[in-house]
Order: sequence, then C-alpha cells, then structure tokens
Amino acid sequence: MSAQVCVLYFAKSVELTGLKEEEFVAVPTPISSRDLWRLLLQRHPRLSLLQHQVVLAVRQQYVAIGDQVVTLEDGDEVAVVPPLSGG
Amino acid sequence: MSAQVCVLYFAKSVELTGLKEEEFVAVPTPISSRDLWRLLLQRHPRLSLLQHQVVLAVRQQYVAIGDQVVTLEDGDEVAVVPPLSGG
Amino acid sequence: MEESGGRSDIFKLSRDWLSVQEVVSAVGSSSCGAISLFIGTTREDEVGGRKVIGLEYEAYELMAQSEFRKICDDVRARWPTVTHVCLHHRLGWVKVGEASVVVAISSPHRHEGQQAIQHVVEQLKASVPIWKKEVYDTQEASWKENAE
Amino acid sequence: MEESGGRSDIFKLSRDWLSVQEVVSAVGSSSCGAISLFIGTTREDEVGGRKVIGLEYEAYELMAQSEFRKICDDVRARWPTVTHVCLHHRLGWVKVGEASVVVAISSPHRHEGQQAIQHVVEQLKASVPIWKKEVYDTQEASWKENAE
Repeated sequence: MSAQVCVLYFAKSVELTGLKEEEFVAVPTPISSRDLWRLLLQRHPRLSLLQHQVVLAVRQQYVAIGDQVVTLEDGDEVAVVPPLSGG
Repeated sequence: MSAQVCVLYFAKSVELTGLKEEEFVAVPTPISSRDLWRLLLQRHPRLSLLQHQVVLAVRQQYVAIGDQVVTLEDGDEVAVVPPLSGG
Repeated sequence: MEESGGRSDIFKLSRDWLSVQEVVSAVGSSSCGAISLFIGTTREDEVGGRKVIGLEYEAYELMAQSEFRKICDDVRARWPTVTHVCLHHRLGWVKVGEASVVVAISSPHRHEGQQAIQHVVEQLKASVPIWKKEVYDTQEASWKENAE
Repeated sequence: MEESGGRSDIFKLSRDWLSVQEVVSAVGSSSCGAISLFIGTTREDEVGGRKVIGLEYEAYELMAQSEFRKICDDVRARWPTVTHVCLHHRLGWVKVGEASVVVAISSPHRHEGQQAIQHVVEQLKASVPIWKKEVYDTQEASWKENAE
C-alpha cells in the first residue's frame, strides 16, 4: 500500500529544503516514523542537519522519530517540526 | 512630658468616632501603645468594637497594641488602623 | 516615581478608572523580555442573600506610599533582576466588574517577574493601609478584612 | 473561540501589533475577581557582538490552534475554577520592545489564575508549533530553540 501525502516544512527545514511544502506521491504505508524521516532525507540530504532535534507531525499530531508505525491516507499532512521557539 | 498629636481615623473607626481626624492636646510621652489606645478608648468608647483587631501607626509606622513604648513629639501623626482590606 | 539605576517603583492612588495599558507602558523596557501583570476586579457576589453592587475604597495615602516603597525594596532584594514595578489602586466607588488594582512588573526573564508579582499582591493586601467596604443592593455595607 | 458553560478559550495568531486591552477585555467576567496576565516582549540583546534588532515568527497555524486547545483542556482539569483563557501571538516581524505574546486568564480568586498562567506559558513554549528567528544588525539571523 502507498499514499500521496503533503509534506510541510517549517523554520530551518524551509531553508534546508528551499520548500514550504511538497507532495510525496508514493509513500509506503504503514511505515515507521524513522523510515518516513529516511524518505525525507533521501530527497533532501541537508535535512540531516536537523537529525536528533526534529520530530514529525502526522495529521497535526506529534510523532517522535523512532519505531512508532503510522498509517497514511491520501491527502494526509506530514510536517517536519524543528525545535519549537514560540513565546 | 506631653505632646500634641494629630489622630487619624480610617474605615470602621471613622464610623465609630464620627471623625476623620482630631487633635489630642496633652498626650503623655513616652507612652506604651497600650496606654495610647486606652486614651483613645476613653474619648471614644465605641472604638472598643475594634479591640483585638486594631493596630496603631505612629509617624506612619505600624505599632501593635502592647508594651512597646513610643515617644511622641508635637505634631506627630497617630493613626487608628482597622484590619486592612486593600487589593 | 522612584528612579535608581534605571529601575522605577511607581505607585498611584486614583479615583478614576484604571488603564491597564498605562500600567503596562510604565514598566516597559527594551532590556526586559517579560511583563507580568495582575488585575483585581470587583466580583459579582452574594452575601447572605444581598447582592454586592460595588466597593468603596479609602487609604491612608502617605503611609500607603511608604509601605509600597518597602515592598519594592523587599522585591528587589529577593529578585534582583526585577526592573520596573508599577501599582495603580482605585479609591472611592468601584462598581462590580471594574478593576480596583493593577500591578505590573518587568524583568529580563519571566520566572522572577511571576514570583515577584505574587509577592507584591500578597504584601499589598497584608501591609498597605487601604480599606474597602462592600456595598449591597439593600443599601447596607460592611467593611472587609483581608484573609491573608 | 470555544464556549462551554460560560468558559472560553481564545487563540489568535496575528501579524498586527498586539493589544493588551483587547486580551484583557476578552477574559473579563463579573464572576471573576482576578485577571492574571503575561506579556512576552522582544528583548534588546547582544549575541556574539551582534545586536538583536527583532524576531521573525512563523507557525503551523492549524496545529497551533489544536495544541492550544489541549493546553486549555489541561488547565481546566488542573484548575477547575479558571474561567476564560485568551492567548494572542504575533507572527512575522516583531521588532525589539514589541510584544510577541499576550496571555490572560480570569478566575474567581487569584491563586489559580497565577498558577495557570505559568503553566500556559510553559506549555506554549513546549508544545505549540511556533518558531522564531533572531535577526541581527549584521543582517545575519538564527533560529532559536526554547530551553524549557
């Protein structure tokens, strides 16, 4: 199974990818958050600068990068979330 | 020795004495704060309703009613301070 | 207003409506990242079946000023980074829903300001000679006493 | 704006100057005797010899809204008497001295509001997807990271 998802970039990840958002057309699902991050790194190797600091958000819920498995549907939003600095 | 002092009343003590301030012309000095309070009670017996709740202020410094001795000078300000309720 | 080393302690007793923006502006400082604020308002309340319609405040004004200065000295001893402190307190008639006190403190970071403001409000209630009388819809009134 | 049982949670992301009075008015309630407020401002600062001239903010807006709602649910579970919560956060360019965030909480008495506001500010920094970049007088910039 695979899904087409919309990937959103914020803060430093915008500068590293040069993009605010893009479509990923054939993401395997279910997938661990670690493998999802690897897919992003394959497309944008400079994102490795955020390694160990970044988390993802899938359908606006935080997911740490690790063994956790997520199920994706077409149209889902996946976000790259660098360290927060609001307030 | 004696001094002429200005006595200020606030809050409930205004209602009990009917006064906002008055002159006391011959207050003995030095005097304990307990004796000073007795002088006030002699002139305004209804102030006894504040007994055990009131403190005095002499020259704008709080003085609990008790053994503490204060020295008064002509023109000094003595205030009757019912329980505070600012804020 | 007391100024020393760029720090100010401002205390004002006012018979007019209190402006939150004025108090905030009084403590603003480009060296501060945090402003903590407390607003005390007259609460709608019922006491023994009578409705509170407002509060009537009075103060021993000069002594209130000097007690405020003591509180600020104490705040600066406990939280040395606190920059400006400003307290405006209403006198006279304050109807339900209006502010009776506005306090603001600026500090480089937020923790010291948030602790200091609690201390200022507690000490205001404990030691500044101000009194209020609750006035009811029955025309009755009673002098209040701070619990703390 | 969420309303339930006369309680509201208001969250606004704004590219305009924040009005403290607007945030205060949003939480006003005649059943509340206390409003606690926190204002976070851009501090004049020097980092490695460069002067900070302002901050550039961005947010994941819809997710920020939903994380704020979680914080408010948590606040109401911990301090059930908290009445209204309002948080306005700037986006875009915020120059030194201007407010980037204003939070207000109303409550019948002051202790719960003062505790709750500290929790809201901590959780805002920890979990709401907002980012800022410090911009220096040298035209350089760097993304910040909340310590807490």
